[in-house]
Amino acid sequence: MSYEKAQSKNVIWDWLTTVDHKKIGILYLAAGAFFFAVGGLEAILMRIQLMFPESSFIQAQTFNELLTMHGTTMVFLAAMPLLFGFMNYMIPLQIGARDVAFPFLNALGFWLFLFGGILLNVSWFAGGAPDAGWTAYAPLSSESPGHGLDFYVLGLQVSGIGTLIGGINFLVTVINMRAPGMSMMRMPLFTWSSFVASMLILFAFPALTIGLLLLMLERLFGATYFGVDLGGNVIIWQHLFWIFGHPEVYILILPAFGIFSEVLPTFAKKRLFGYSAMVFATLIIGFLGFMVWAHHMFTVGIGPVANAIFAVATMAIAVPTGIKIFNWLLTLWGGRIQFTTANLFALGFIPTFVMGGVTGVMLAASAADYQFHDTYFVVAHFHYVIIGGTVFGLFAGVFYWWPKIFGYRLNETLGKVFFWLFLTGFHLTFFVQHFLGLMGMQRRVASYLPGQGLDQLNFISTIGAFLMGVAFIILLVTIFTSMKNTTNVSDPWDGRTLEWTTTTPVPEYNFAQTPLVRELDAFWYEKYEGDGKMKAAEPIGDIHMPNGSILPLIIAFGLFVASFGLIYAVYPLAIVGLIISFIGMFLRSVKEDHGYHIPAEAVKRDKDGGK
Amino acid sequence: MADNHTIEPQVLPPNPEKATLEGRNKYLGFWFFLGGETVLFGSLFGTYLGLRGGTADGPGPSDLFHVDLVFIMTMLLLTSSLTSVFAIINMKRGNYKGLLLWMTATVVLGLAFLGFEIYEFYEYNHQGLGFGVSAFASAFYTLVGTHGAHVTFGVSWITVLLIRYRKSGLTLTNAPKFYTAVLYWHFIDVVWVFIFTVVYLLGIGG
Amino acid sequence: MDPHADPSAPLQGEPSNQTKRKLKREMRTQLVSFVLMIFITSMAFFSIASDVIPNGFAIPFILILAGLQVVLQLYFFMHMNEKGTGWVNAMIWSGLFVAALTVASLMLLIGVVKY
Amino acid sequence: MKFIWRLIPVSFILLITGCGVENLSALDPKGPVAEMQYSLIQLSLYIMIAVLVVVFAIYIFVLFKFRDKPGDTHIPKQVHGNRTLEIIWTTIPIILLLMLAVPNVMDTFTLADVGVGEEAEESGEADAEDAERDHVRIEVTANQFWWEFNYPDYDATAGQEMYIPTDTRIIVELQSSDVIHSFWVPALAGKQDNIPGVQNDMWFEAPEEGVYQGKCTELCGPSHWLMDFRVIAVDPETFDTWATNMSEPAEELLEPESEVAVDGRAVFEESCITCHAVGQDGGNIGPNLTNYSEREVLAGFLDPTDENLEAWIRNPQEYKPGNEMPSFDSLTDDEVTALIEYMNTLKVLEN
Ligand code: HEA
Ligand code: HEA
Ligand SMILES: [Cu+2]
Repeated sequence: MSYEKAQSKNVIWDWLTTVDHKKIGILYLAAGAFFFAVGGLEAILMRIQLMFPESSFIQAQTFNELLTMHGTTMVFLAAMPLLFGFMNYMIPLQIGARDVAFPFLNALGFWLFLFGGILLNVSWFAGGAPDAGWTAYAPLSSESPGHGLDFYVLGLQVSGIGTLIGGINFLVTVINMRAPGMSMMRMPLFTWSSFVASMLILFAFPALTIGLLLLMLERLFGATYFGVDLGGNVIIWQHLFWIFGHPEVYILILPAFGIFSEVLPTFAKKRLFGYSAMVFATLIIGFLGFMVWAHHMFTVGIGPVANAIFAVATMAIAVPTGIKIFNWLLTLWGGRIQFTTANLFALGFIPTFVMGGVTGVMLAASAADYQFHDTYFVVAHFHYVIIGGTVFGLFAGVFYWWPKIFGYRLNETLGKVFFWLFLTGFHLTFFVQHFLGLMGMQRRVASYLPGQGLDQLNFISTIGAFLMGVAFIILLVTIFTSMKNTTNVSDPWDGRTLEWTTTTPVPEYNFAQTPLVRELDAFWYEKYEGDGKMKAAEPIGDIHMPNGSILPLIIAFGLFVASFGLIYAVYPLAIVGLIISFIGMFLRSVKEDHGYHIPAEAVKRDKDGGK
Repeated sequence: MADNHTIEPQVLPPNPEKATLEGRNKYLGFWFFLGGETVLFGSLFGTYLGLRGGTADGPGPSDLFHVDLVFIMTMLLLTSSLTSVFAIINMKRGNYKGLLLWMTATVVLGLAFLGFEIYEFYEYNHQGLGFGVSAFASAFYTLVGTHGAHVTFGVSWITVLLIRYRKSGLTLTNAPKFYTAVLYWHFIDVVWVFIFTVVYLLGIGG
Repeated sequence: MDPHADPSAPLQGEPSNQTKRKLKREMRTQLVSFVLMIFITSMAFFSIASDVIPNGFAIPFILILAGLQVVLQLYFFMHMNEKGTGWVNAMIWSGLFVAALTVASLMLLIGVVKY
Repeated sequence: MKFIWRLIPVSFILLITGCGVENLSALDPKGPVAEMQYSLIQLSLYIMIAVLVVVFAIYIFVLFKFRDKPGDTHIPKQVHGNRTLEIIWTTIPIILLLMLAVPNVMDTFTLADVGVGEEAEESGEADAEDAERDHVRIEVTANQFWWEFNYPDYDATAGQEMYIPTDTRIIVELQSSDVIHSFWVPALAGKQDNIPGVQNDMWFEAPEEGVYQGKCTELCGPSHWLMDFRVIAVDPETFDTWATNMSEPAEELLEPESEVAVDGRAVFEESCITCHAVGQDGGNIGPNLTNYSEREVLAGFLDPTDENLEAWIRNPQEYKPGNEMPSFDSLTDDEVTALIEYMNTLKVLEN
């Protein structure tokens, strides 16, 4: 393809075939937001059912489907993709790169995730969603009737491959594509934490892949791993799931930590306190994250030695996390703190997450966990860390980066209303759940009996959920009513890092000239120690760009089709699907495609402002 | 094809697979992928080891395994690793023919291995070790079968490369492709070493 | 490298003498590794196949042999011994670490025996 | 907003002082195991409150002191870090965690040691009589969605309600006949899982007589939320009577009192006995009914009134979807009345 041809693509076709990390980032954000609304709606339905004892708003079976889909959707289809959206958009900009390492695979990762997500949700219309919890413990999952769990297995498998591809892509991007001068220890923390999260993805997802493979073979092809009668063992699934599952929660939190580490310094106008300690703590959290998974299995009966070891290992994670918390506090110390919406979320995060974190340490006490386990105390813990950490991080990121990504600033007044409503609703919903759990309310119950002292607190919890729902709608309103704020969008917050040095909208090649990085917080350094402009590492020249391709979509679509074939045992369909995928891959590998060049003149023209 | 530039032959760099940014990305990304594959096979090995006692009155390892056969398979795979090493050395020497030749040898050895494996599965199935007969059976077929699937994929991948690039000569695009395919092939061999030891030898011995 | 250089152009010419020497040396190392591998595999095989060696010894022995062989593959056949493979080493060893934890837990911590 | 955060420590104090319904709440422990766990919870809570206080204090101070004031445009000093501080906030948490980790490890081992295990008995550490008096061993089998309690030393089996003697070590051997369940009696002890193919042992004691609520805490299907049970602690003599009577052959034990009840018994033997046992006779697809009329609850959660029983028999799926019991629509009203009459005669403690 030539430059001219690349310029004149039809809009829809352009988005379907895009390999531009910024567009893919936006696709991730859009799909993630959609699934967040779906998962949130499911949560609200559950909360309505739990508003009163013995309520019959939703049937027990449907409730189990809702809770499974809520957890699965939120974790795999909302939180992670939203993070991926920011990672995709921001990592190359933050390290001064023109693109990610594997643009084609990047697109493939997105389409796999999207089709996996759609597949999972099709189950609602195909006779029932999965109903064994997001953890899908065997043998409940392996023997669950209907097709719900088949959708779970294949949906997660397809989207999981997408995630794995994304993870590898980020790893290589960070290692190989950094601008001159951007050493590892000058990388912004968001990039660092995304890098560590990608490592976790690389080593955690394969365990899930195998877990899902086993479950699929058992459910669809007559294998037996979990069937006790034939020598199986059901605990194997739990190990495989949690060897993936615990790192997964750090995959969710680390990039959010990264966002806070961008937002807090920016709005305190102070360099991040203890940068190298922060990097180190992130690495330690990532490492320890692999050695604690059995804290989800304290009641399984693996023995006291094992329980004790995993308990102590789990507690150890509080140390590096504490280091981060105190570093953030000290970043604020002596700063000039501006209470923008983005910063409000970052500030709201600190106390909220610490509360969730310390209940985590309580859970880590194995002997006490015998009481906590599988009660609402656990539900409270993980919503405190996930919402107080990941979701607040995402919202902070939304308000912080929105101008750069979408070219307009979100209304601050509405934003603040949204923040306060969400924060209040959040604490209302989940604070009381600590007590519910200890007072005898198990999790994953479709309802509860009256007379157990659980009624009031459940009612309060539901009211809180409504507040969060209203808050979310206000966010949507904010997004759609702020579009006129198109001024001051290149560097609205007096930013510190490279993404703010680009023009907005960001040109497809990101940087006309690759920047030369001279310090941590490169842009801030040039502003206050230099002349306010980045030095260039190269003269303006032709810029090489990859060609768009429809093949990623086709490959993902093939797997989508094949999944239906497997679920309904229509093997010809499965084969057709696989053939579609393989043809896609085949074409990709035999057709050499070296992209095209944007001529230097065009780059210059862009740079001087006029088109 | 590149826009309006004539094709001029280029000078052979010492490591053609890493001479371009694309090549370096591919190289590193592929290694990371192998890191993930390590965990993938680790999970399968774990599952197998956890379940290998679960024969449920069906045939067990010592009833079935013919180590002699498996020994031959191991030798085939080891040798194919060596041929792929030769292929890469030839590539770095700029001897494209040699590369193709040794890669072809690799494919042939891989196919022979697969043939044995199919025969083996067929035989075990015949002796009453159906896929779903016992947890041991399922875990065994899943572990060894996943490896077999990797071999199949490796063979097809290399074959496609051989056909696609039969005439092109060594280029900066196909050097990384051949190189990563060879990495993949070595990795398959590494996994097999463990299968040979843990599944077969320990199956008989332990 | 010239940004417009065509990556599909055939590479021509001879490698430098230095490279040639290096390749020659490598060839030798690889052959030695291969012989070692064959030897190791055969040892493992015979220590099990011939019932001479008691299992208590043979089992750890063949596991060590397998480990040895993997190191040979990784460091010689796959060149993890070369310079500039820091990340590669980090990733593979991390993978092995996680895999080892996985295997250990699936063998030991599945409720059958309580530790 | 500030007031919410002030509320938080206040509510934590509420938590320590205990709340919740008697004999259900983990915050109101009624036996040594639950007490041990409760003190661990309290200990961890104090530590956590200490952490929260420190973090919140710094946080609130910082927010007030360093907020952006109108007109202020100064650029703060760009501080890199501070070695001493780093060391402090690495060390103090480690100490705090050790304070929690050590008791936790000890408790974990104490709880895992059922004490009078089979090995102890076999090795003669506990002589037979001692073992008899000191502990009661109960096999707990969880089923979708009911509980079976089997007393091997008494040859007795009970459904849904587990009688135990006070002041005696109870050793439960947890098993499952289908999917994973989990055995939890918050006021007496934390939970352990009932796992198919695996056995978990756990011990606890109940010093006081009373009825303790138990729950299944592992998602096990649509009626998971209704898979409640009761632990009924009675004095050791009563327990002995109960257990002995439970195991006695049905004939001697339960002579129906009225003629209707005799008819009812016929209906029972026609329709119910393949699944439900009375005394030693009958299946174990459903709960044992030997002491039905002394039950606290019907089907684990309903009031055991005649109306509820009838409604249950006629349509159990409506109450507990997914359970194994078929509907007995076909029974006539008379038959059902007789059946209920008969079931109301089923008791073991008053005989
Ligand atoms: C973003 C996600 C996230 C994060 C970050 C965490 C963080 C932690 N989690 Fe959580 N967790 C989940 C998500 C998360 N968790 C989920 C989803 C589940 C349930 C899954 C399911 O069953 O469905 C779960 C369940 C769960 C359990 C199992 C409970 C059970 O089922 O019985 C345990 C037990 O140990 C645990 C512990 C911890 C610990 C110790 C941390 C630590 O990382 C927290 C560390 C942070 C702090 C401690 C605060 C800051 C530190 C200081 C201020 C220093 C000083 C502190 C001390 C000295 C204490 N978590
Ligand atoms: C990222 C993870 C994440 C997030 C963000 C949330 C968010 C929420 N969750 Fe959670 N949750 C989990 C992960 C998450 N959850 C997991 C893993 C489980 C365990 C599942 C299992 O046990 O298997 C769980 C379980 C769980 C339970 C326990 C269920 C049970 O055990 O029975 C409850 C109950 O209150 C709950 C509630 C909520 C609520 C009220 C929110 C709120 O924050 C949601 C807020 C939502 C919104 C604000 C959006 C509202 C949408 C609208 C208003 C519609 C508007 C739409 C359009 C205009 C198109 N969740
Ligand atoms: Cu965890």
